[in-house]
Amino acid sequence: MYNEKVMDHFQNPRNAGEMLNPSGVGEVGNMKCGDIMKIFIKVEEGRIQDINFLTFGCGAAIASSSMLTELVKGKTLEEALNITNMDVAEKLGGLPDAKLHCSNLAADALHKAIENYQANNSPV
Amino acid sequence: MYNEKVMDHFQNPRNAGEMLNPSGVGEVGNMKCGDIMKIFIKVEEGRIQDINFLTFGCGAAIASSSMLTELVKGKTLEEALNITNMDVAEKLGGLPDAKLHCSNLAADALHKAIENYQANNSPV
Amino acid sequence: MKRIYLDHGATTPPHADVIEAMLPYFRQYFGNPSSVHSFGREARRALDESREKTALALGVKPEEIIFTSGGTEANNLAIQGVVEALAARGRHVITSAVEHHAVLDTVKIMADKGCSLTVLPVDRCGIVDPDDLRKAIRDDTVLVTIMTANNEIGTVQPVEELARTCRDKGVPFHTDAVQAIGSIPLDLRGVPIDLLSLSAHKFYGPKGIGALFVRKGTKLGKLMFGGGQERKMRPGTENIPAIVGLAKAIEMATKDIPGKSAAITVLRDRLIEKLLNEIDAVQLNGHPVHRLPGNVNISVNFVEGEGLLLDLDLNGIAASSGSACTSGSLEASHVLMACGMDHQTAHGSLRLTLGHGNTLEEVDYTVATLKNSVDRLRGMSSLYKNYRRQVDKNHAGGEKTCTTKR
Amino acid sequence: MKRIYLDHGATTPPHADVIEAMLPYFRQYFGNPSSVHSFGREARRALDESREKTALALGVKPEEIIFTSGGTEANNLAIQGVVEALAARGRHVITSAVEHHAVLDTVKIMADKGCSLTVLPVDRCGIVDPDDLRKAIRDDTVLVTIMTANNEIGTVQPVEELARTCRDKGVPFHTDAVQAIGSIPLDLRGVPIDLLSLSAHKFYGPKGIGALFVRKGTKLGKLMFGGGQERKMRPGTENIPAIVGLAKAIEMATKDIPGKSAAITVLRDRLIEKLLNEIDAVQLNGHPVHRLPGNVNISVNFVEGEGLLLDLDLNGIAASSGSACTSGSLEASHVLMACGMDHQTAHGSLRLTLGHGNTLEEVDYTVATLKNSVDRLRGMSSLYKNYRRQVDKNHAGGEKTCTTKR
Ligand SMILES: Cc1ncc(COP(=O)(O)O)c(C=O)c1O
Ligand SMILES: Cc1ncc(COP(=O)(O)O)c(C=O)c1O
Repeated sequence: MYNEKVMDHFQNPRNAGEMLNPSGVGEVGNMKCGDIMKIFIKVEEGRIQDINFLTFGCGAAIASSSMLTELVKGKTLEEALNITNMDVAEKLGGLPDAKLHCSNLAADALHKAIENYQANNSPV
Repeated sequence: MYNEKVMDHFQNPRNAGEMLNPSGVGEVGNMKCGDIMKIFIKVEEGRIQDINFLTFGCGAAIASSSMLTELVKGKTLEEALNITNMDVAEKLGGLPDAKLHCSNLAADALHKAIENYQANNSPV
Repeated sequence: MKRIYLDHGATTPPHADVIEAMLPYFRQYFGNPSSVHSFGREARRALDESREKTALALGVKPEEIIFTSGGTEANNLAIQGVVEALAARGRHVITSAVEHHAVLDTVKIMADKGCSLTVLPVDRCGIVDPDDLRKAIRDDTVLVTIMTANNEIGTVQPVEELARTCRDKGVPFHTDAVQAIGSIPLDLRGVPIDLLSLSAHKFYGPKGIGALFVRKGTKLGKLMFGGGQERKMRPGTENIPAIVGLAKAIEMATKDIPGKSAAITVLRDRLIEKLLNEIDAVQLNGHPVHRLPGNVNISVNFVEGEGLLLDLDLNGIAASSGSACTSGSLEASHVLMACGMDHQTAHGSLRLTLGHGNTLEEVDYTVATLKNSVDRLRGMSSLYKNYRRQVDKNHAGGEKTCTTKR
Repeated sequence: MKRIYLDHGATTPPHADVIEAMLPYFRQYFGNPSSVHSFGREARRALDESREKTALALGVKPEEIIFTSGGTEANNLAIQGVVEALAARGRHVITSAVEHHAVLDTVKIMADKGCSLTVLPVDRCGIVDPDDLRKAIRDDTVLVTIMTANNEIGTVQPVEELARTCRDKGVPFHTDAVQAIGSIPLDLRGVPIDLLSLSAHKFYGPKGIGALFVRKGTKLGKLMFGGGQERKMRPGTENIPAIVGLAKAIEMATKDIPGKSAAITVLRDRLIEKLLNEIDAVQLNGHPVHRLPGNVNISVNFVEGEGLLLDLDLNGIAASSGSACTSGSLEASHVLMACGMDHQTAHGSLRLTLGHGNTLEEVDYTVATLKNSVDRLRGMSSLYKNYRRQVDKNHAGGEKTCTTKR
């Protein structure tokens, strides 16, 4: 069903876990689909210095979360905002059609985390 | 499909062939069904001294013609008239259902042959 | 890596004796039973004998068996066939909320085409209440179709009572017994079931062959038209090797069901006990008692079932989440939802279905493997983190099995 | 007694390589392709590869193949499916008078349910005239279904011309190619056939498995409802061993058709020649040239076909009279009647269908055996006596083959 790269990220997820005192947090998904992703970022000097995820979801959801964190670490916020769900799927070498819709939302969660960070740090 | 007795009569039909100068002849069947039976009888002193058949038809038609001739030989006309198609089928140890309707008409042909004989020999 | 097959609900390995019985019909005895010659007669004899064996195993008459291409066709033939045959009498059909898609989708299509449809609810354990059925039957009811045993949660329905209710009201009763054959004793002599579907690959027979039992006198239309095979009810050259395989398999499967079922129940109950005791926040789905001897279905809270499946598979263990047939879809199982489960819990469901080849060691290895997987996946799950915070505060703990009247 | 199989039109012995290819899928690889685990993936791979092989053999795309339980189901799915899908556009269906019952009975049922039906005639050789088709197509025509090659008399239709006629008018064209696969080359890349039925047991594959080719864009309804298998068009657990067998068989059957067909044609033509020359009052049925390489169909005047069959069988030779599938009925073949034959001649029909295993010796032995049987049966036949009397008077002699424009 999944290719080797996806299985690698599923088996050895990068940056899984909770982050204490994140700069921003984003969560997407809904229970009906059965996929919920939460992304934590630590931002320093306009760059994503650290990133973590917590995901309730299928293999594709976990692998795409993991792949996203790897893609994003060290990038500027602007660069990070340009990353799409499709980029993540592509980097994984593709996902089954049925999984593209529901389980491939990690980039959305990241964008929410960045928005959250920006909202927290916007001049009042 | 057929039992051994039927197959025996099909393979070794008794009294097959044409009869020269018969006392009576009867024919039944139709081409649509694909079965046509012709019975020839030689009657002497009220008894069927000899009997022959010619049959165009399936295995059941040939076997029942053959069995009928065996049943009838030597019988009085009255006895012969009592023989039914079902008697013939029974003596053969049974025939497939599909064959009972169309191919098991030898007794009918016999009855026609007797009628034919009686018509020929009725007082004018 | 040694592999462990715990997905007997999806399909079973054909028994060696079944394969052995089929082989001559691929090789020497390849004739078409409609042919009058010796090759045809050999095939015809095999067909007749197989029909007799199958009928004997069910306690019915040979002429009441129609061979089909599987359980799906049997269900479709029963439902579409009865609805068509009785169209003049009425158009109301009754089914349950936990049927297999081969029944549920078919009755829904019948509804689209003008039937009215009642879908009976089930209790939290998946049981249909015969009282509900009694109340639902109307003057224009032409068919009741309720499965014998559920493919996902293993719940066994009170079919005998359901069948009697229908017979009392003169309504034909069909049951999808695809999961039940070989697991629970069924003697149709005493039970007023009018139509029953079965599929050989669920009881150690070959795929692509099934049967519909149709009690004498039951009116039935057809799905397909053509030759005169199966007493004109199901045309097409008969699949002789598979039919021989089905007959051999059902003969074996229905021999000493209590003995074989007891052996599997031991494994099942150990598996259930260990899962519930050794893993946090796990619950058993389906009925604790009225359940198929080989079926274990649990919800592992706060993780999604597919992740568990993948981890198990990486360790050589074959399991399923919901029905294998529906695993292409992303929606939570309609069966679990019908039992009143929330989406989260339904998504965490895992089905382990035991068969004759499984051992105690396999059960223990599976529990250990699953425990590791659950730990790993919960470590990544936001839902579990929230739950632990709650539990640590409140010492909360849910029910481990469903509650039911029966 | 050595047996001689001359009934390849009824069914063929599965090739040893086909059986070999299937066996692992009964034994090791028994999984359900819908399962996500390794057993399921093995089955899925076999399914995907088999679909690719089958598509390749026909020159089509894998996603245009729907596996079915045989030719009958494929024909039913095509006809019922298109009629349902295009109900809004019209309800006129066109077929020919010489179709197999799986087509003829199905279109007749469609007619009973409100379709209007045109049954095209055939000439004395069994050929449909494309001009007749052109004239029969109306604005409300939704389907034309005409077989590629006839199962009884072996006549091969001008399918390419028929298909083009339909394409020109925008009407879907279905062909029952059950008898044609492996006997005549068919590359669907160049021929505008929209739907095509096939059945594995007619080309040295297993029984109980077939396929419907459905060209992309063709609208099709369903016969059965249930799981999502076969892109939702044909639910039910896939019959993996049989599908693997079908794929292997079609791969082998479509390799070097000209070469294999030439070899069989040699036997066929010798058989025809000897029969016509050595037996009195025999005629060839079907087209002398546009005919399946293995098909011989003769009418032996003044005897009934079953008697010949029985005599041949007693001598170890398996043949058929009309189609094996219709041999349960007592009526003369609708195919021979459609060719303008009278009842008597139709009842005397005998079909000998050659296959890869047959030899020249077998052909010669068959002719000799048949000659004895004909003599014996004619000795008992009143019709023959009459005929001889006529002939002896008139030196009459009928045509030995049909005449045709083509
Ligand atoms: C309860 C039930 N009914 C019907 C079916 C369909 O059977 P088949 O796949 O043999 O068509 C299945 C299995 O998939 C089942 O579990
Ligand atoms: C021309 C033709 N169509 C359809 C069929 C039906 O195929 P099956 O018996 O595989 O369903 C046959 C064979 O019986 C046939 O010869």
